[in-house]
Amino acid sequence: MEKDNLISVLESLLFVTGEPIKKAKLLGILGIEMEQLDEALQALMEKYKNAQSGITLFSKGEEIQLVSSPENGEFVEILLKNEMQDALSPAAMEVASIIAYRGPISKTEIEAIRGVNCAYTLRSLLLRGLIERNDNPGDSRGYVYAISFDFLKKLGVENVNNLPEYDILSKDERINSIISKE
Amino acid sequence: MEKDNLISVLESLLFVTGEPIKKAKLLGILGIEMEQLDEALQALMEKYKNAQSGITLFSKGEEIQLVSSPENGEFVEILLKNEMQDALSPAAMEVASIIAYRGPISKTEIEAIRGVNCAYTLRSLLLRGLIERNDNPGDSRGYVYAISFDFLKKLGVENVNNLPEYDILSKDERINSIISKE
Amino acid sequence: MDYNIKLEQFEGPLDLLLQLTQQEKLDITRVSLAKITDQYLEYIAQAKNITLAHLADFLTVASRLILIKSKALLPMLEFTEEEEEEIKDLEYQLAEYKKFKDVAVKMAELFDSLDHSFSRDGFVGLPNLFYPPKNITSEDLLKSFSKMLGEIPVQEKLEQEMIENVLTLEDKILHLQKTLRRKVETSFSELVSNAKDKVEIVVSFLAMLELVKQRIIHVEQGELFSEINLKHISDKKV
Repeated sequence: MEKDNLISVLESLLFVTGEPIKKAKLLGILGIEMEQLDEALQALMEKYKNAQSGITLFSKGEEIQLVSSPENGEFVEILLKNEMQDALSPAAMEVASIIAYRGPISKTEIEAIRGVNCAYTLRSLLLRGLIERNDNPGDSRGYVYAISFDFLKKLGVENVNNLPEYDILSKDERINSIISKE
Repeated sequence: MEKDNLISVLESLLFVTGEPIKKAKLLGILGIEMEQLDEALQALMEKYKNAQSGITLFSKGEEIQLVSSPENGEFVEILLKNEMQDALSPAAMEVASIIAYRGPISKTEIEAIRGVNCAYTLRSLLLRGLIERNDNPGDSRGYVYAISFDFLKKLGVENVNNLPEYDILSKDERINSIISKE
Repeated sequence: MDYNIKLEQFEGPLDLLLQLTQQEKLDITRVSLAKITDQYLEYIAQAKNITLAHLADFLTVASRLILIKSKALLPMLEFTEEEEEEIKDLEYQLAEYKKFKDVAVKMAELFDSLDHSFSRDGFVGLPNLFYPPKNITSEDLLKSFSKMLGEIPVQEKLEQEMIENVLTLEDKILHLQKTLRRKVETSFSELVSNAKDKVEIVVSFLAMLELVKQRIIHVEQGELFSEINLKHISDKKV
């Protein structure tokens, strides 16, 4: 497939899917390698940087999703007549932030940072779809929490890497220092 | 609104709508005249003529709609087939089973039982015709979900009452206690 | 010194500590932690919203603060390696928590602004057809439903425990006072004979110290680790 063509097909697929889609799934449909896909995604992203674009590409781990540009949120809100959702409490925002910067992260690890139990906050964030819960690969009885696409959309941030001070906050100095000691 | 800006907002609005939308409705949201709208639509159409575009503008009378480019139809077909024939994820299976044994049941109740947001899972089950959505007799703004007749037939069951252990499981106290709390 | 400055509601011991240092316009150092130790202890003694489950977290931090404070008062005091480690832990935790508390404010601004993105529903306009997964049986539904049911009681029990454990230091103080009024004399081991866990023993101990401070009771201990006897100061008339 030619590159222009690939970008076009990719855009069609993302447009039709609507929901987040795994990159691996796209590889199968398109019959290409990850390298080509990443290149095409890069080109698509460039295209959306144009001032006229009302669409943009969000990504989270191995998933991507086409969404409306955050700067047009005000107008889209009028069209969709979304019911105003309650603001998040400061505590819930802290927990969501820890998950955004440090996720996937277990409940124990979140509580170690906050110094307090957060079972209820996690539950309310899960019910609102702002975070996701997955099985913990390191502990079969436990879960790990990660931020959801819906949370990124609310923030209008296309990728966790673009969160304020991501480079500093995403690193746990202690874990890093242990690694560097070895 | 500047022209670039208008094109971008217009694209965002058409992107999220999905369904065909009346031009008059857009005028109201954007606060512009028909002439400006037509000009912006023209510009959008030009933009989609680019070889890289996987989206195109479809208009019929006073209604317009964004659709995926017809030349990519072949790939969209494959995507569709994949999505629709996939096995259900454990999460989707769980939601389907709750709806089977406890339906008709509201989204809020399903979410209370599972502890996580189910909007996406419900949409995908609906799309595949595995469940159906009806007005909630107890809440005029809400819906209740039930297993679809087609799905029951596929399972070889005439009626939910014939699901294995239905009499016991459909009345389980653990679920009642959660639902009554919400 | 007047400690009765009202703080905003705090969430957990680290939040309380951070708010106290900020109120005093202090950086997070050992010197400043030593300075606010008394205020911290005062707060947890008064707080009505600390449940017993949370109290354990508050007390862990309290014990570390007391260590820091005693070193500030008695410079010759040497920390053991373990104590030094605990204090470093606390300092590290505070610094970590502060980062997220600060960034959460910026995140809230993003979250509350109008600049949201929206997605579209998938496969719009698809004909209403039936697309079942292959090979699905009613046994699969049964399995999935039963598994989900099996996971419910665990969650329920946890919530129950949280509710039952709403027991504050103030409750304990009242309980202790009542016991002593009734019996005039008792021992610490008798007081905590019904304690459900370590936390409750620590709370009882704190409550006892508080009552000593308020000169409501009198305590005696013959030697280190021996029985503590408590006596109500009955002739205390106001």
